[in-house]
Amino acid sequence: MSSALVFAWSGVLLFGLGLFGFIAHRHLLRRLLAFNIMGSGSFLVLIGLAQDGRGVDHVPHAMVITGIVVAVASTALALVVFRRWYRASGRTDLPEDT
Amino acid sequence: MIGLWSVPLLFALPLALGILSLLVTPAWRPRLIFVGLPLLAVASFDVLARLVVEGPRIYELGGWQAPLGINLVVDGLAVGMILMTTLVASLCALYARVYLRDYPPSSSFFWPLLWLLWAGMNGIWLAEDIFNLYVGLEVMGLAAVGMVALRATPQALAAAMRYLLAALLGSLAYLLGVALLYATYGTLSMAGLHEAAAPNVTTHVALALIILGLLLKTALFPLHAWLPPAHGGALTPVSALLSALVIKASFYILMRIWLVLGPEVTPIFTAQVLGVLGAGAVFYGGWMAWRQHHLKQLVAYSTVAQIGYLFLFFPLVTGTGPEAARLAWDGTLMMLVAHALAKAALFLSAGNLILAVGSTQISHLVGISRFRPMSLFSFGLAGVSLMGLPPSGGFTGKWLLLHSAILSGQWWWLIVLFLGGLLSAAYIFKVFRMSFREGPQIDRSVTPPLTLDVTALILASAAILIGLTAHLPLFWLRLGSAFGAG
Amino acid sequence: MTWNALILFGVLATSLVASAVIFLLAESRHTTRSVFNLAAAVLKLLLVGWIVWGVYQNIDYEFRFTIIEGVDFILRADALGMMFVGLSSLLWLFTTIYAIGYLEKAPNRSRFFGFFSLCVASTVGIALAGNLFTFLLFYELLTLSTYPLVVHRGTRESLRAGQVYLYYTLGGGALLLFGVVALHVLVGDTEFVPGGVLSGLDPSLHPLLIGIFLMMIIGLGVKAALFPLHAWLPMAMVAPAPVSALLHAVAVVKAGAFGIARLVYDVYGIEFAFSLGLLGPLAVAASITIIYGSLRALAQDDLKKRLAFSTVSQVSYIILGISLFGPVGTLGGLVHLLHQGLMKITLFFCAGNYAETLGVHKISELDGAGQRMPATSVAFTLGAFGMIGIPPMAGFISKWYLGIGALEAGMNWVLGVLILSSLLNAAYFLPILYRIWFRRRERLWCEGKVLGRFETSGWLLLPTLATAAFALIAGVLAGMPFSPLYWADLIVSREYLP
Amino acid sequence: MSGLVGTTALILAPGVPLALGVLWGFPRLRRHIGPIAPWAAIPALLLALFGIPGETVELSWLLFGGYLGLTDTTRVFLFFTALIWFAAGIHGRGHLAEGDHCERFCVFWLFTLAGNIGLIVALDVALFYTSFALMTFAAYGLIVHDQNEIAQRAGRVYLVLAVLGEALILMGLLLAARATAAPLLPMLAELPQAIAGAPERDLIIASLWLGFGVKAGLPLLHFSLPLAYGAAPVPVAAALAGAMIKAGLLGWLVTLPLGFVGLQHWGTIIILTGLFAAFAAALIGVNQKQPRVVLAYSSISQMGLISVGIGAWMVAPELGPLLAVAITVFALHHSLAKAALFLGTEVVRHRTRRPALWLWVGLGIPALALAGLMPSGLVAKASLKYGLLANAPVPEAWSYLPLLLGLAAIGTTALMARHLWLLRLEAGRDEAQPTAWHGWALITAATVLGILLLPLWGIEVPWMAAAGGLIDALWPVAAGLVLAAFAWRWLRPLPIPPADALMLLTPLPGLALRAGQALGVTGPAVRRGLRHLEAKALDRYRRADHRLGRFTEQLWRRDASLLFALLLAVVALIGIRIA
Amino acid sequence: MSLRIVSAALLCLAVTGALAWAVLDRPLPEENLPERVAAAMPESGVDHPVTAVLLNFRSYDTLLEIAVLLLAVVVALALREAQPDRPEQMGLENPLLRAVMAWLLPLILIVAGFLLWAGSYQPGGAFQAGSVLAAAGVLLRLAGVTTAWLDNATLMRAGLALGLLTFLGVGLLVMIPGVPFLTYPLEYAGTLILLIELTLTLSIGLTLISLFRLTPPYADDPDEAREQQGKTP
Repeated sequence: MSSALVFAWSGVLLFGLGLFGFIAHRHLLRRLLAFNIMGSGSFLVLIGLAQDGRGVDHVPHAMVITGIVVAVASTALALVVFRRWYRASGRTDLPEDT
Repeated sequence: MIGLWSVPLLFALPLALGILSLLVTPAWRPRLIFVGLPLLAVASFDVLARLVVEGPRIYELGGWQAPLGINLVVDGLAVGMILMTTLVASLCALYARVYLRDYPPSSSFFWPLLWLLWAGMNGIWLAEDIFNLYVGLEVMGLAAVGMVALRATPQALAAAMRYLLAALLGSLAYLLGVALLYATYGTLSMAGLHEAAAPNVTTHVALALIILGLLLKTALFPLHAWLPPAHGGALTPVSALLSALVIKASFYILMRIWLVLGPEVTPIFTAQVLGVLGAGAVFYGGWMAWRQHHLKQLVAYSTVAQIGYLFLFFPLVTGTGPEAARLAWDGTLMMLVAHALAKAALFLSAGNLILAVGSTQISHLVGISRFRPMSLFSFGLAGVSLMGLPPSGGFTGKWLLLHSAILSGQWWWLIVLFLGGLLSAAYIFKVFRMSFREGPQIDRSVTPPLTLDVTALILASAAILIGLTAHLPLFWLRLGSAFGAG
Repeated sequence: MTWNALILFGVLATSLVASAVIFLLAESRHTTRSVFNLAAAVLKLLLVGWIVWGVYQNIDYEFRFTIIEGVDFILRADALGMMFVGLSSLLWLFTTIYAIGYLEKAPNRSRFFGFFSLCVASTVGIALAGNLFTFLLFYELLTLSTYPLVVHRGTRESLRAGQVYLYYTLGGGALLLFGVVALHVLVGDTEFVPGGVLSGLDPSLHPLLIGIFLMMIIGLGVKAALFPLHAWLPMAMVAPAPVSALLHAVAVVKAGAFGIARLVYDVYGIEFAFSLGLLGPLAVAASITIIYGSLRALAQDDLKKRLAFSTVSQVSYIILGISLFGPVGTLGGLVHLLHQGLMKITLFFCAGNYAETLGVHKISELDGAGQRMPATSVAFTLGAFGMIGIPPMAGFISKWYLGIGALEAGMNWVLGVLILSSLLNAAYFLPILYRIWFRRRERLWCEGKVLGRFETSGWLLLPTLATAAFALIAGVLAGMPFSPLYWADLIVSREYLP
Repeated sequence: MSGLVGTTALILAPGVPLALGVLWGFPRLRRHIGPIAPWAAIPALLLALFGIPGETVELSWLLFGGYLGLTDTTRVFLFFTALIWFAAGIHGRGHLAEGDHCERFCVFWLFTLAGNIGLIVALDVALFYTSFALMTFAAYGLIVHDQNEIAQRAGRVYLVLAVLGEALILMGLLLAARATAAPLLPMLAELPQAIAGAPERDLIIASLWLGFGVKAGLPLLHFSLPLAYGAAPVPVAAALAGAMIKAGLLGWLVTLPLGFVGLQHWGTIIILTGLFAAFAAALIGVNQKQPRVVLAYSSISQMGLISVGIGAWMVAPELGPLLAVAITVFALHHSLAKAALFLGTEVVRHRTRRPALWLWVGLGIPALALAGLMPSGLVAKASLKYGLLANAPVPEAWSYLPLLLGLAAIGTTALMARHLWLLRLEAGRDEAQPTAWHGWALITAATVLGILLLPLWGIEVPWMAAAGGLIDALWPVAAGLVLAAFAWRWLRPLPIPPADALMLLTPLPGLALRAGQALGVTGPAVRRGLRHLEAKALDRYRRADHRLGRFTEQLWRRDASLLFALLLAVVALIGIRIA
Repeated sequence: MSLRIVSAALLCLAVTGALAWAVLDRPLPEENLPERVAAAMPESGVDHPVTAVLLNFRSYDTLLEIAVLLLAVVVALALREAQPDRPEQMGLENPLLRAVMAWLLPLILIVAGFLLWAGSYQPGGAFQAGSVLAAAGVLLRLAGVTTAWLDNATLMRAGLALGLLTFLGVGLLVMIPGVPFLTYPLEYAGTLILLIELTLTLSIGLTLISLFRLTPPYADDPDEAREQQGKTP
């Protein structure tokens, strides 16, 4: 069992946990956090599996950076919408979800 | 490939226009379309002309070849989608220019969002790189979410939030799938994947992730829940754009990846599951559409139903003979294009009707046929295509799918097509029945500006015409695909 | 694209263009609309006359373009199609005249005439369709264009009727679509060829072909109001009289019957259909419909409803004729396609005249109408006699040929059906005539408006008398060249001796 | 008369009344047509008198192609038909030119006449049937002309039976035509041969016999006769009884396969039916209270006798030529006499200044002729008997026929006596209508002339037989008169309604209507039932639908991510399993 | 624990298991992309492979990624305009913080500059530098330092757009010799990438700051907002 696998498995675990959080929580902020955990999981998988026996692959690293930027942008957008939603409705979760 | 300016322009131009429209004053934002639309139209048709004359090609961005750099694929399918986007988005833009006049200035942010959405979609149509597709999906998805949220009412915000969550979840699943595929094959290029793909656990799990991610974004039943509030509650041109184009993008990616991975990797069982979900969408969406009391909700659920037809592609193309597969390809694309045109028309004309009666309630449409025949006529023409009645693109698509289903011996899809058509007739005619009922003798309805009616009518007519002249678009769409030879 | 193809397309285009222009005209431009409508109808009639002459001389008229690979849009003028085209364009002219009078001062005329023209365009398209695909295309278009006409009044009742109409026709259309696609899978583009295209198929496919036939007959039978698929027809009579007239005489039910004719003659081929054993059951179905429709008609008091059930019964004569193997039976069925159209449109015109002029809808209120409206009543009488099959009306010619045809086909029992049906027809038509002519009116007519110097508006009276005259002439002068019988004979000679 | 003239006459005979009928459609001409109408039968009469049998006209444009022409038999029929129509027309000038609904009466008159003439001169089946139908249906308008309760009932019964008859005839003709060489353009002359050889021979014979029997008053199909004769205006009744009833006979003569072997059973049936009609009608007739109804039963009875002749022809084809003449003669004699009697009923009712004696003589002659005493009746009956007893191998039972015919003559005598008696009771009640006289006078003169001349014309019958016939004829008349006197003195008529057994059959037409209603009821009943269920279920359904809709929507919305995970797990695990 | 949670947990477990299996079972790729990257490094114009991938080999991704960032701001701007916030009451009047800020700010800017510059040969680059810049902005904001140019909408938007516009412009301009989009000429590659990175850093920083500023203040009372909304449904 290589270290790469550890990273990847941690990533998988994070993804699973994030998914669970995403399902289990109603609070939108928590769901966003869960989403970010899932994102981190994905990135870890990317990074972890990039290291096979032939050396370091930098392409996934670049992909992860792009992914992070996208995730940041998405999270920011989600936060903006969430805050607007909260301001308009006073709710932290979505209607019909409870 | 030298001199293919039009290809990068397809996404660069909308990007530039998006930035530009952010910089100018709100009043100037709509006017940018008079620059943008002709240019984009020229670029689209140039791409088409080159495709027809010179055949499909690969565009190597940055001069780097596939596994290292990012390539763009300029084949029939991509160009077909680009043309569809140009047509529908242009008309929606023209519609929006007039429609948004009555809305507060904040709605002028529609324009940068529109251009970025357009850029994202064109990026997706052209993409040959599965990670690039992820970024493209995000561009398009966030723009779409922004458009849904544009009204900033609580309903709009909730719908946008729900949409955003779904989009994010889908994107992540897709990304993880991409990660696994990359880890397995060391390439992100579709061409590379096509050559290397082999059936193993990693590939299948990756495929599952990709499928599910894209299903969520395509809003296939039962993952469609975000769609009706988002599409039904948005501004009319936004609804039209989202229903007509945006959901098609994720389906398009799924379709491409499915074909890229090839019959050895894509399991028949999964294909059937997708077909069954499609059938469920047709039934459930139709039923729900029929139950709606609000016009745009009805149209939105109709989208849920119509998406189902597209997913018959997978069972019909997987493990079937070449002829059946070709027909399934033709049929699905015909359905896709026809639905794009018809649904845009349906939303726009529904918007006109709502504008006319000042209410979204279907029951308030009583007697409207007398006063607003034109809006209703567009609605009807688009409805014809959705019901799959001839002569229309919807019919031609249905015909091809039926053909394929019979040829491949999967008769059970016939039932879906049969009942689906009847269900759509039920909800379309629900609107008509109301409008034909004799109501007040005095015209109290508002007359929408002519542009609104005309754009809807053009789209609806296009949905009809494409059915009559289907062989040409279908021929183009096959260029460069596995079905091109037939 | 040759001139001949263009002329053929012109026949279709006259009503399509008329429809488009009418839709765009403002509601208030009544005169323009009427002029345009009539001009289009006359022009179409002239074109049809031209083509009829050409077809008579064996000139080929064909217009085609490819829709998708292997599926063409084909318009082609053959004798069978031209018969239907001739009927529809002739009756379109009359119905248009009638409708202009009937809808005077009514709302929604733009919509009405627009869809009206569209309806005729689709009927003509059905007639000219050169393959199953094109047929299907116009068949569905017909459904769509008639719906607004059926619900035209916008009352609850008419909306309900429209809904039922849709249930039936769309369902039928979907079944038909399946059949068409299935045949397409089997033999490719199913062009209409005398003698059919299926007989060469492998015998192992025969059960499948039977299934497809059944499915398509159901699909077509809905429009042709075959029992038990007829329920929409009596309901649809809530539509305005010209619509009922068109629906019953030309457009919808005829489209179904014509489709069955195409299916049997030009797709399956009558001999092949016969060898598959399809014709007997079809004849039985038609016979049941004939008797059932007549029996139901007996019990109706609403004039239009009685006429509607009568249509149910009469249209099946056509189907019966088609299902009789042999030239004479075919002749009887085809000629009835025209005859029934002429007679039934007359009857509906008359019913409309009574309703419009006297405000009478029920048979029990028709007492003495003959004195008040003699011309209309004479027309009604002629139509009714024709329906019963009393010579020398057109209906007799059909019945005679059907009878002989049945005997030649060895189906003697059909004769019994014909006789029984004639008796029943008499039983439901003669009492009406009795009331019209021999009963005295007890009360005053509640006439709302003065409708010109004749017994009713000239717009209403002229088409009524014209169609009645045609129905009479078609019978009396059946032996003349270019009479319906003559033309049907031409079709049969081309159909049976390819 | 030949060539163009003959052709023209053939067309004009039915064409003139038809054309007049069509011209009637123009309101401006209507006034002028009424006075001409009585004369519309003249072309036919001229044709009958001067036409040459064998000449034909082809009208290819008509129906399937029409042929007109005369034969020896139809010439006689045309003669008395035209004559009777003419006389009746003269008699009924009042109806035709003035009075209530005279215009309507006029047009029906013309069309009935045209049909009646047309069917006689038609040579092809289609035209024959067309004319027959025209006559049948136009006559309805004449029968119900008075529009009272009785007339309406008569009309209804007439119409039902007529339609039934038409249908039967159509069936028979269709079947027969099928057996001819050219089924689409069959000639009447080909029919008998074709029928004799047709596989459905018996069915054809039955339908034609019964179909024409409606007109010819076959038992149980005869109901319309007493009703219609009693209810219709007198000239109409005369035309019905004199001319149109013979159309049925002509139908038998031209279509039935007379003279072909192997039809003995049909002959026997027809003979027996005829005899039954002859006696039963007489028995019922003498109990009637209306002169015209009595005459109607007399017609039925007489037609029964003619039926015997037809039946005999079928049993013994060799007798054909003799029987043909006998039947024709009988028809002529009966028609004229009956028409005279009918027209007389109207005349008698009117108070007149003319000597009553002449009137009664005029009335008595046809009555006696019918009873078989006058020369014409003598010849007619004798020729029939002679024909029956000619040297031919006939069945044993035929030896009773003369006796039976004699007995029938008793009945006829009694009927005539009853008729005259009833007339006497009615005489002189109404105002005179001078025109009526002319018609009656005309037909009576013709009858008398016929009575006297017929023996000269019917040369086929040996005088010896006729002389023997006189004796044969005398005893029944005497017996009849005695019987009548006896009855007048001691018997009261039984209460038999004019259309005797009709009430047994009245439910039949209603039955069809009810069947229709029943069918109609099933649909709505089912629908009502369904709607009832629907109404009950609808509410529940709506609520359920609402709940279900909300439930599902909520499920998809709330648990979208859960579903996502579920599907992801499923698809991934499937993928793993497959891999 | 509801059934929902249990099933969610089980499903997530299954998904995790499947993923773990997929990771474990992964075959090694035949394609050796690192080799290709290494081979192409000399032509990339930079020394660090990640930067080379980001801004040269896969620069198109980066272009779109910047578009995503811009999108978030556009939406935030739109929502801000549709649902106006009250004048901001943000920032702590804390002199200590201000004092620290005065020290910290130059340092942060230097760090950002270093990160940007380092990107060409070691880990670092535009995004990292931009994030640091943004942190400075956030700190300033928290410290209550009002900066006029940050509130100038036009200037702000120009700054936001600068990075993407430059990127696009470079991508299109290099096409003039007849090469595909974003094909840098070898001799100018390093410079162009640096130029792009520079503008990107600025734009990314501004973007993140804008996103922070455009969110409605937490203090806004939802009830009041709801009431406002209630009036205009």
